[in-house]
Amino acid sequence: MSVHYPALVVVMPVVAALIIAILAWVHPSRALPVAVAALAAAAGAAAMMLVRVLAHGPFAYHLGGWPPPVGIAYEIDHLNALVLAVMAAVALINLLAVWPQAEQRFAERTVFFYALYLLFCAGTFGILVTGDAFNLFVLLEITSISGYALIGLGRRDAALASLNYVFMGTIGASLYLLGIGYLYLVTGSLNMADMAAILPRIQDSRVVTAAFIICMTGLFMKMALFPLHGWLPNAYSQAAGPVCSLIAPLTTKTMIYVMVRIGLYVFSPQFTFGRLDLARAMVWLAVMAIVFGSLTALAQTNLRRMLCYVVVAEVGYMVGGFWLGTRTAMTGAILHIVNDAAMTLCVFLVVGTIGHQLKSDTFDTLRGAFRRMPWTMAVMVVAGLSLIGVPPTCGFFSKWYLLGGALAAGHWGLAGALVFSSLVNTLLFFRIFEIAYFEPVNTGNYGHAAPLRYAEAPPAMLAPMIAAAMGLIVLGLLTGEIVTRLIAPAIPAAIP
Amino acid sequence: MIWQLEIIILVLVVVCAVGALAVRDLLGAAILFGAYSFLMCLLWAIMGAVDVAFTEASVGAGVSTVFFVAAVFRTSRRTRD
Amino acid sequence: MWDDFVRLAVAKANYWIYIVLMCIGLWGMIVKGNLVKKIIGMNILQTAIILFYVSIASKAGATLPIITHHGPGTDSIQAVGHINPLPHVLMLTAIVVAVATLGVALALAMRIHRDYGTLEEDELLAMMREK
Amino acid sequence: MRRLGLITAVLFGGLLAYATPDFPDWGDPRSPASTHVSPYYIQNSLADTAVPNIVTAVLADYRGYDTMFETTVIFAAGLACLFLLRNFGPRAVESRLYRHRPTGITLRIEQGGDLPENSAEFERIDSQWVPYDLIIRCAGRLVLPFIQLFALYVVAHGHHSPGGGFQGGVIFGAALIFYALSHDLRSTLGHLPEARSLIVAAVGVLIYVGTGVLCLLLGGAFLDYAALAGLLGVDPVMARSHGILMVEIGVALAVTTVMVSLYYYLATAGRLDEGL
Repeated sequence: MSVHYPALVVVMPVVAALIIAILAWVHPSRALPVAVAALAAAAGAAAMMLVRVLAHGPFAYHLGGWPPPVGIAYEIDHLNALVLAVMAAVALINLLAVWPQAEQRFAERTVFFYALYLLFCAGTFGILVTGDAFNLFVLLEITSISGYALIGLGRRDAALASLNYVFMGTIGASLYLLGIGYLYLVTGSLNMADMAAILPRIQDSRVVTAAFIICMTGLFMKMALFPLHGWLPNAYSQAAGPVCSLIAPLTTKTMIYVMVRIGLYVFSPQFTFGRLDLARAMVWLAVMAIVFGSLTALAQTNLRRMLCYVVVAEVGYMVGGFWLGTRTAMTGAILHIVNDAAMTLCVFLVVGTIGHQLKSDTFDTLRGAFRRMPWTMAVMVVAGLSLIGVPPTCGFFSKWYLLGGALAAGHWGLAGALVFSSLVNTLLFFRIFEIAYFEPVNTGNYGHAAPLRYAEAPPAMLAPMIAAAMGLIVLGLLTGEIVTRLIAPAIPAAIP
Repeated sequence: MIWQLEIIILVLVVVCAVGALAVRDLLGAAILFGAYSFLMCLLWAIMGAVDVAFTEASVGAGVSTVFFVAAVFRTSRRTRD
Repeated sequence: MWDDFVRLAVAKANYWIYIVLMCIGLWGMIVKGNLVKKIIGMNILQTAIILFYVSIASKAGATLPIITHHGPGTDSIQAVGHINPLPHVLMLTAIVVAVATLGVALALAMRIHRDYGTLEEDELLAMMREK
Repeated sequence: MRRLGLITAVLFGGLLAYATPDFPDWGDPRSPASTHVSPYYIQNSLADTAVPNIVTAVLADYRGYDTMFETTVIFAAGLACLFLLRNFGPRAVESRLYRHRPTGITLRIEQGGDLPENSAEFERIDSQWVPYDLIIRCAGRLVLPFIQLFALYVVAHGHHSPGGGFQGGVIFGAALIFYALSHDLRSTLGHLPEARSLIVAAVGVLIYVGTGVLCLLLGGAFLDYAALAGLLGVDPVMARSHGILMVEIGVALAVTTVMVSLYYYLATAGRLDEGL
């Protein structure tokens, strides 16, 4: 059975989603155990694949038994084994943490929420392991469609935000599909490795250049890189809490992974960083994304909206690190994909819990939160420190690599932006801590002090959240291992 | 493969696409979109993509149009552009 | 010069039309204020891409990708004699994806209409600002 | 916004036009797209799978995994519409309209009033009832069986002619939608209730995924139908052909029911009471 893990990791959530869709009409209460079991099994399979890659190196799985250029192949290597393991864990932890909220929030719809959740996860896992460019598009659409539905049933303006996301997402996916069509036109293949073998021979064709630009533009739309980020803040801040802490860690990070995969393994690094002089412009775009995201985050009065702009800035980190095209910066960017997924999970879980327990997520409601929800706020502190970049949390290490890479490449703009963003994050989070710890609790309408209710989340929600916070520190402590054993072999030798 | 026919269809496809976006009545736009899909399906049939044409005839010209009409019926026909 | 241009225009006629359609779809999605119009634009965009793929597949002088003679003698099947089937397969999937997206988009549009009573983008934005 | 749209469209068109001169000519049989992988399909699909329609062979076997997710996408769309539109709350019971058949008098029964639904003389009608739809009804009744039969033919004959599970499923779904349009939504819901429809959709996708898992359990790769040879008692080539038929049936079931469900939700805005 162990050879089948690459297929199973994607198929198990799909099967569970189908079973849940049937159970919904018969035994709605059995849906949750099925969902948890499927995600746990998928996470287990992902972990086993990581172990196998560490022990024996990359391996492939031929779906339908057809070898690659003819059939579809899943290719597991150091890069996607690492990202997959973390994403699977994120999806599992999030489900464990949010199900009580979801049952309250969605009522009769909860069962379908689980089914869509699983389909979303299946799509994401599939994107991470697939070695076929068109298969990636299909999986991308699974993820998108379930994502649109999940976001669409959120707060007041959620449907509009979601429809905007539909438009942007569809343009992005269509552009990706068109780019793949261009590549198919000149290579005749859809398999990524096969394309990579053919492309160096025809690099000078205008079609290849156009394909590269179209593909990347599509991915930039999907990952919400400034100035194509328009859909993200609305969609994430309007989504319901349980949905937000699923989609925020997975969507943008997966798209950045796809960018890395396409940029390094379909097009050669020489092409990506050398052919078009695009790399330099992209780094500056990333710098603008970081500065814009940070400054806008500073102007927000709503916790969730503020974090959305922090996400926009974080996308800039990874894009900037990738397009610098040096080994250190690339290491930082890949490490940050993983770390950012974990950090985003953590903060959005906290915000979701605060929103659920205190019924609001403006800064004002945070007054006295440290006394009302000590454990939740402790998790918030860990996540905040990680986003700022304080050791030993994982955020510090990826930022360190990114900063080192920027300085070594002599790109002062990116280095400056990284430092600036860290400072802004410090400001943002210490402002939250200050409000939550020091500011007096709101006085009631008639001058009475409102009673300070203890509003800590139930243990069922708290435990996964604390596990996620521990995960941040564990990831930080494991940085050395991850970098030397997983990321170093994943970066092609052609990168200086 | 009569090339005159193909050119006519190509032109009509573009006309229907522009028409579907330009018409100031959503029901009309939905119907024009159906016509667009159907012409597209003819084009593909001419080009030998019979399976694709078949699918587009049933999906694009058939079911999609019904969905559009249903949505317009349940929302509003009015549009300002 | 002119001959070159004509040759280019005729030899790639379908490719030019698909570019025109894609631009129309994209333009419609950005410029049109009505949400249903935007959804129509989105569909035109997707259909244009399908046209592009189908154009890739065509081969001059080839027949349908269905093998008509049965039994032994399958060795004689020539690849040049049949249209490339792979893009057709991909586009079947793309059509399905398009109709799925259409369904979800229309469902969202109906929710919006239920909440706000309008589908015009500027009116929606004005309402959002008011609240 | 207008200017932005125009500029984007023109820029984008410019990029595409820039690349077009480097395309292989339209219909050029020597283009890379026609010479690298696709000849394999054309030359070997009959020998590998015993399916003359190459598109079906590639769709359901060589790239069957894509098609599995294509079906899942459709299923996800059905779920998404249900999730977004379905009214779960207590159904807002407005007044109902009943028509007395012999006299043609219409009664409005307010909430709380009682009238047996199955009364022989009264029929429930939609609020926008069209009185003389006799022709549409009869024509519908006449055409429907043939459409459905054709849909089944398309599913079953997808191996040899254009068509297959998806097309057949859409046609069958369209037939049911046509029934709902020519009669009314309640009678369609009577034949295919919402819950049954979605369960069948899930079962359809499960047939597809289950075939894949079965292959896996029998020792092949996921969706490697050749592994079914022992179970079906045929040689691996025929096993592939049968495997394709199995998944096509799954696709047809899923697509039919999802199309109908999408119509249910979109046409009633999630209330599932009155159709178009």
